[in-house]
Amino acid sequence: MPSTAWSERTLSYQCTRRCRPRVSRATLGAVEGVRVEFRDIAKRFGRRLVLSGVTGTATPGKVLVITGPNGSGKSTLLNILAGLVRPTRGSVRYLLDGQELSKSQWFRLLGVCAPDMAVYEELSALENLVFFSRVRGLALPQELLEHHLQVLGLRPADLRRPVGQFSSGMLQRVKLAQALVHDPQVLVLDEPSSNLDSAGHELLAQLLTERARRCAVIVATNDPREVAWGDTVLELAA
Amino acid sequence: MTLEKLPGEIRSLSLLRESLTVLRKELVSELRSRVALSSVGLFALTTLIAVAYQIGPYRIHEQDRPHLHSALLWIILFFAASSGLPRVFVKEEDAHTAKTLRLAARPAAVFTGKLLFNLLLLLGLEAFLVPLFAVFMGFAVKNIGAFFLVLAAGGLGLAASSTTVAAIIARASGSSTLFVVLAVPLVLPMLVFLIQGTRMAATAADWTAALPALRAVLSLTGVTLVTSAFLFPVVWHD
Amino acid sequence: MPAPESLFWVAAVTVGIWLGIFLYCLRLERRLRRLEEEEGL
Amino acid sequence: MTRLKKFFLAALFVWFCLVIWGAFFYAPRAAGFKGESARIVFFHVPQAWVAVVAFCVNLVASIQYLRRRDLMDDIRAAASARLGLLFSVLATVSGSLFAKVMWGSFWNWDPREVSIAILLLIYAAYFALRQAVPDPERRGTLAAAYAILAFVTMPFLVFVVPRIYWSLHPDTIINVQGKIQMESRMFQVLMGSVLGFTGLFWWLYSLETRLARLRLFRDQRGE
Repeated sequence: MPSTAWSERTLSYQCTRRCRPRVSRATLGAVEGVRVEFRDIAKRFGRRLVLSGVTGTATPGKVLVITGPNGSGKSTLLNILAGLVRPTRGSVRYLLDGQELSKSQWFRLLGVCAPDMAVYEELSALENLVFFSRVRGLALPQELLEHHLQVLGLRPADLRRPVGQFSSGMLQRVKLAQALVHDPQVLVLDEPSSNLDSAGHELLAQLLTERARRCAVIVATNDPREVAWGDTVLELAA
Repeated sequence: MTLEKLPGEIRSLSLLRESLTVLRKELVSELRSRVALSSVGLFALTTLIAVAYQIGPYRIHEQDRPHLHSALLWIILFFAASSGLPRVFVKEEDAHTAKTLRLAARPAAVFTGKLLFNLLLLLGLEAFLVPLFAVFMGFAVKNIGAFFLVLAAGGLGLAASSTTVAAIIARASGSSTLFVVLAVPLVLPMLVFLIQGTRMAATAADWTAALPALRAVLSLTGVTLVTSAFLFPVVWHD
Repeated sequence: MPAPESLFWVAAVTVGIWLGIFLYCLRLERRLRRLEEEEGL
Repeated sequence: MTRLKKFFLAALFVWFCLVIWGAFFYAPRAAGFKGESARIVFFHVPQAWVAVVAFCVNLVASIQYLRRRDLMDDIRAAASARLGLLFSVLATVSGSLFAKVMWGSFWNWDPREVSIAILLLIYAAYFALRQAVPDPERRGTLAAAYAILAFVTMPFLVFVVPRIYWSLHPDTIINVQGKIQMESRMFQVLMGSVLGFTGLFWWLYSLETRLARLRLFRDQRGE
């Protein structure tokens, strides 16, 4: 098994898009990472009020777990925190050293893996990863991407097969690879170890503890094993 | 093999390259599944054969042919293309890959990539249909240069307006029929000028006769592209 | 002056239509006003 | 009702009766037109004018919605688009009536008719889009985006297409040289009618917006 400590020796690569401030890995590593503060979040879909009055903070090096019965709005809250959905009330602020980031900068520092997200079935695992890394503006060498996939437990033979033929467990690993490929500062995971076997879950736990030192992690789950990771737990009412 | 030894100087990828990455992905996906290609090609072929069988080269008078032929050409082109043009966004929403793409790529790169794909689809359709149309319908063109100019401008114009409309309807339900309903009124003015330009290219000896129509089509395309540049991020990121 | 009787009827019909629209909208205005007070808008 | 509103409605009613009287009796018979058909101008032109005003209000409300994401802007956009569509249909009907009298056929593909037909298609598509999106917020965004995109092509339809083609349509009042060719009394009645129609449009627009605001208020208080 290749050493999974690749994330420790972070790649020194510049964020490749003209971003204000210059968000580069070098500055990130040294200083306190990205914080996500959300206050009094509410969301209404037509008549139904799904969330109201949700407040909390995700800090680097900590794992924030969000639990709650089905339909309590866990995934909606995650979409709001990721910046994909606009809350009806309340605010979400992404702070890097006290400076608020714009949405385009924020997306580059964010890794998301959720059940309602898919990768391209007609492409192979490697092609998917190449696409998602290049479209983020990173020209990562092919060997590194293969290394990423192998770190997540995919056999070399699987790398070039179309993802459509993958089992749900392997698909989940490709989605996790896509969320981690650009070395994000904040990880938003919605039931990350769904479809994963125990080895996969172990691997995920190890990856998270290793990354959690520098990276804020938000996990929405009801799986007790995952709730155990949480430094702080946010319970959503039904 | 630990990471430090990896060469791979990380280069910054500009917007153009990200767009080309999106385009490359679209082409690879399309060439593997060939759904849009076959639906567009078959639609064009069946319509052409139905029309050519009924009207054919000899049933209409000599002087009426350019009028009728240029109108029929563009109608077949547009409606054949509209069976494939919206797929570029509808496919992403149906397969739930839109959320992953939203997080990974910049709206400008997504729009440009998809626009270029639609442009290639249209130009490919024109390359496929126009020769057949000329043979089956006995469509003689006096000025080939002007005709190709009109075809190219038409391809760009139709691609521009249909890409944005595709992005809009992809997020609405029942999107396949909705595309034609929404695209036709936007495209009609352009079709009027394209048909007029084609008629001029077919009848007039010198190519400047088609110039006014070309100018109108290109200005309409320019206006549509500029507006779409502002509107697409709003539609894409909701 | 144009022949009165022909235009007279057209004018009368037009005023009639206008009266219908006006009264319908007036009723709507009144009902809306009551609903808005109820709602405390 | 507030005193000002009562006064406005009374004034609107009297004003309209005056306009109707003026259109049929005060204004002279226009030369060069068959019989009294020219009188339709007092209704055809204001309807077209109000339609354009309504679509401009729709554009502004759509841009506001995209900037502020306030559902009231979406309501304003939908209300003005509905009225714009209504008045465009009225203008088309009165136009084709005039065409029937003057040129013998209801529809003869005059460039001005083609533009208004495309205009009707655009806003019919706008409402088809609004029906197809359940979520109110997303419906507002998509409808606003389409309205803005469609509005951009409209100057082409309304101003360029009819101008460059020879048109049966009588010269617009403020034509190329910019001087007004209309006989003064007719012009007075016409401007009165435009004013009356604009007042009517404003009243209908405010009625519909208040109604929709009430429904929105009830929805949000409902759950």
